[in-house]
Amino acid sequence: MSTSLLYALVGIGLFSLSLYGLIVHSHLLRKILALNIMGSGIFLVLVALAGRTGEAPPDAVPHAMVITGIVVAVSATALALTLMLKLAAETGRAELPDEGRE
Amino acid sequence: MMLIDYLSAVLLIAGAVFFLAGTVGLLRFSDVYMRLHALTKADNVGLGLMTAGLVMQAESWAVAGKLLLIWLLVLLAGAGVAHLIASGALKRGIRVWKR
Amino acid sequence: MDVVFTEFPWGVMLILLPLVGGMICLLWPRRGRTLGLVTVFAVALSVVGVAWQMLDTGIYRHAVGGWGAPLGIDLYADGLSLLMLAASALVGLGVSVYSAAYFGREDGTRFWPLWLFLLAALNALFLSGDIFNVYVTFELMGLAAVALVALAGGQNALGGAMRYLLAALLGSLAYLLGIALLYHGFGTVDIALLADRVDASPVAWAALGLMGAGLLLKTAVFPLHFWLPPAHASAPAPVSALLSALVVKASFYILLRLWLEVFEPLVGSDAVSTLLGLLGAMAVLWGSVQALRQSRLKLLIAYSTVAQIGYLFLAFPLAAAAGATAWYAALYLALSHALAKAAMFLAAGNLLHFGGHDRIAGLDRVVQRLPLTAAAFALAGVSIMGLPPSGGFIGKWLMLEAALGQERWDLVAVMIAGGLLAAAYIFKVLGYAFTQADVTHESRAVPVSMEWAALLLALGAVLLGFLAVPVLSLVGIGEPFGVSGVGP
Amino acid sequence: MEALTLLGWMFDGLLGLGLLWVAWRALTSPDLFRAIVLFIAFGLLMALAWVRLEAPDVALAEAAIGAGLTGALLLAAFAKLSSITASGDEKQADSARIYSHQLYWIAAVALLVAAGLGYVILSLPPYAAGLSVEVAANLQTSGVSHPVTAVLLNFRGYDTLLEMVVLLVALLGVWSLGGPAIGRGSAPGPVLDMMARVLVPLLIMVAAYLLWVGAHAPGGAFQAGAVLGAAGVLLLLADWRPRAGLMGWPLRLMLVAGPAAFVVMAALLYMVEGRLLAFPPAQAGMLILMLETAATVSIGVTLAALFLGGRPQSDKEHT
Repeated sequence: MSTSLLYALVGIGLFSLSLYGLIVHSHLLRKILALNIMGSGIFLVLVALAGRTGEAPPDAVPHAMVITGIVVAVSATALALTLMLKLAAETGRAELPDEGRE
Repeated sequence: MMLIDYLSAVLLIAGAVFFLAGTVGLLRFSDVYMRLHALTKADNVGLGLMTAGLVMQAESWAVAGKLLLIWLLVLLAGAGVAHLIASGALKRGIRVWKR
Repeated sequence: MDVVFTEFPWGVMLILLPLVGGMICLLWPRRGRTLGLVTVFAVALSVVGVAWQMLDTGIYRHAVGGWGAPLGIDLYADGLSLLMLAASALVGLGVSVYSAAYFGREDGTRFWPLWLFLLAALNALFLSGDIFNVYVTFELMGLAAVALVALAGGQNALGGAMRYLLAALLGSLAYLLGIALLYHGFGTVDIALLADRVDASPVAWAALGLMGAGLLLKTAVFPLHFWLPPAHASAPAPVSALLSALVVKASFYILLRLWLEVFEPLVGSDAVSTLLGLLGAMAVLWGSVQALRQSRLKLLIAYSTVAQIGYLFLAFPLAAAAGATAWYAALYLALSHALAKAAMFLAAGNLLHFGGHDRIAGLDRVVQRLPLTAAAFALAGVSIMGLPPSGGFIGKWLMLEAALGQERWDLVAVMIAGGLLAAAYIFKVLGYAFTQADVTHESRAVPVSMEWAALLLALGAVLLGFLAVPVLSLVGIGEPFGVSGVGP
Repeated sequence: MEALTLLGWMFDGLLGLGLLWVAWRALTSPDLFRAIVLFIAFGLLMALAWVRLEAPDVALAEAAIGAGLTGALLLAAFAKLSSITASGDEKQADSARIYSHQLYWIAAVALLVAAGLGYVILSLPPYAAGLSVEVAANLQTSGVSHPVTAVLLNFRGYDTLLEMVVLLVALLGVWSLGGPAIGRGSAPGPVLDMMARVLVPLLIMVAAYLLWVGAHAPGGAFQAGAVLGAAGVLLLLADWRPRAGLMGWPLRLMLVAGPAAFVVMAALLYMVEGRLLAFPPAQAGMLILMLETAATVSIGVTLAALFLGGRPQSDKEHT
């Protein structure tokens, strides 16, 4: 087994762990954490498998994609956190309200 | 291996010992102030020794300068942050541990 | 003049114009309304320009940066993309005219730049020929849409926006992992190249599973629709219209694109298409029943969207034998639903503005008091129910034809049941609209442009019933469904 | 990548396990504050993994954005949240809704996903060049000699254009929510003040260096922008606030500079070359550096503004 495969498998592990965490927790900050870890897992898969180039330097395209992805992730995180705070200020809880049926 | 290589190996190992000591302190000490003490003192010295060890292997003066700069920045950040944590803990009313 | 029109780069304008408009709106908030309207008109003109060029040249392709796939990103449009672009331009025009009166100065400064960036994301998505580029447009679209939902403020809208954001992000991440697998399995993210290279290997199956699941979540297909009703019902009316009409269609479009091209070697097996058809059928029934049970108008319309999305998925099991006809049916339904549902949400916005609430039982003789709005709702309803002569009718007729041709009586039954349930929930609303309510409320005048915007969109949905031949010949450009000639 | 030596094996294995373990603790730690701190530690371990995977650009971006700024955002949000909600609230809520048999089902699904995807990863061929050959072949005409920068700014520059807009839209969303900006705390104290005074000029210098070096070595607009953003965060923490007059159109102009430069460049190059963002090889290096400079300023200011939160008030808002 090569370094590439090892880290790619770790990435898959992170994806699955955070999928579990995302569903199980109801606190919004935890859901946001889980989504961030999930993103990191995917980035790890992308970059790790880019190393399957033998002796040559790794493929740069996935590296660039991951940098794009990291910026997108921080944007989404900032919006999600602000939304969470606003929601908590309205309802007093940092959780999703029960199904919006009145 | 030349003498300089032995010297840098000794410095690196000595640095690692300080890191180990700092880590043990972080885990074993009983309140936040003592842990900070262990961490900052040991890490600063540890990193200093490691930097010294690495500077001897540096291929150019520019690299050596960058390494020294890293050490200085860590010193500054470490000292500043440790101060902030300690004063934050004091403000929150975390008591100093007494036997 | 003629040369200018045929040579002008309309395609890239579709992306650049709304981006520029959005940024100027941000720098010059006081002029947001004017800038927004001008930009959306210019985008609509550009869609006409692109259509004109494509009638001449067929497929539109533009290698950004001059590199070409696989190294660069290609913009790509065929009849399928053109239809989606046209839908977003038409709905965008109606919603913009409406919003010019709906949003006051303060809310307008927040609405216009976000809406223009959303429009840019939609156009970029429909023009993209690269799955990673699509991921970026998804994020742009999702963040803009969530921010727009939250404009309404208050507990419901914020909760709806939060739920929507989490669902959208999870969907995007599943899609992104699919991209990672496809890229490392086949060495490209260009849709056309992937279509050549993908084979029925484990990587392709896993990518199909991940991307399919992510896109189904984004499209709010039963049982992954949980996020849609709270978000669509609690957003400001023009935003609800945009979300239901366009944003959910965007992920459907990508799913269709991948299905037809990238995953073509895998979808020969029936299991996946049967599953999608089953989910579609459940969505039609569940969404319609839920719509019927609602007491709030906007929630009713939102659940109706869940049901109408279900129809689009009935095309998957039918397409194996019926080929293009099933896809034409789905697209016709998507287009007429976009217009009709936008009209409905705008009409609901008028009623909300008028009476200060959207309780269905509290609709007080709106037929006499807001005749244009009531007419808009009723006409949009005609298309949603699938009655002739309307776009919805053409779409459902084509779909029924495909189902009857294959003797898929189960799907026929679902379609008929869905139509009847739709009639029930729409007449429920209209019934209350004719009668006097127990409690009367104070009312506020509704600006004329808001009434006309809703009515014109609804008229457009009905008018589609007469335009089947030209519309379908436009969709046929570039043979997106791999079958030569127009279906009906 | 080289076959694993024993030492490499041990290091990678430990780091992999460490990543999984820290992620698991961050996801499940009953103390929310601890979960956030663990997440930041996770980000730093990720940066180490990127270095091992020969992805120094990603490592820089991860350390600055993934761990640094995201961590700062999370901690700031946590602090605001604690002042809004009662602190004991959280634990009850978490256990209230999920029953244990549901937990097993969810865990089973997650395990199944992991097993399936793991199998797929192992089924991939051990050697695949991806697009590295194409990238290398066209590097000459891209205007820069660092492959990652070439992909980000030239080959896939259109993605980067849209990504700049994503960042801007996130800030617009944060502003339109109209939450409170981070208030000015008590006096920052001499130590923080001194740190800010020393570090901020240094950070600006580092950002300029990263921007410049990106053309031929790891670095570039995003890393530079992130460092600039960190300088902004440090200033905000040290209780510095820009004059109100700067918070109106000057701020908005800086936010828009990056995406606007991209769009204008795309349109101009369309007129000259007939393609969006088609850099003529002779001028590509200079044009890319111009784009990156504008992008760096915008990224830095946007990230700092995201940290500040709510829309800053200016004297006379043009609304």
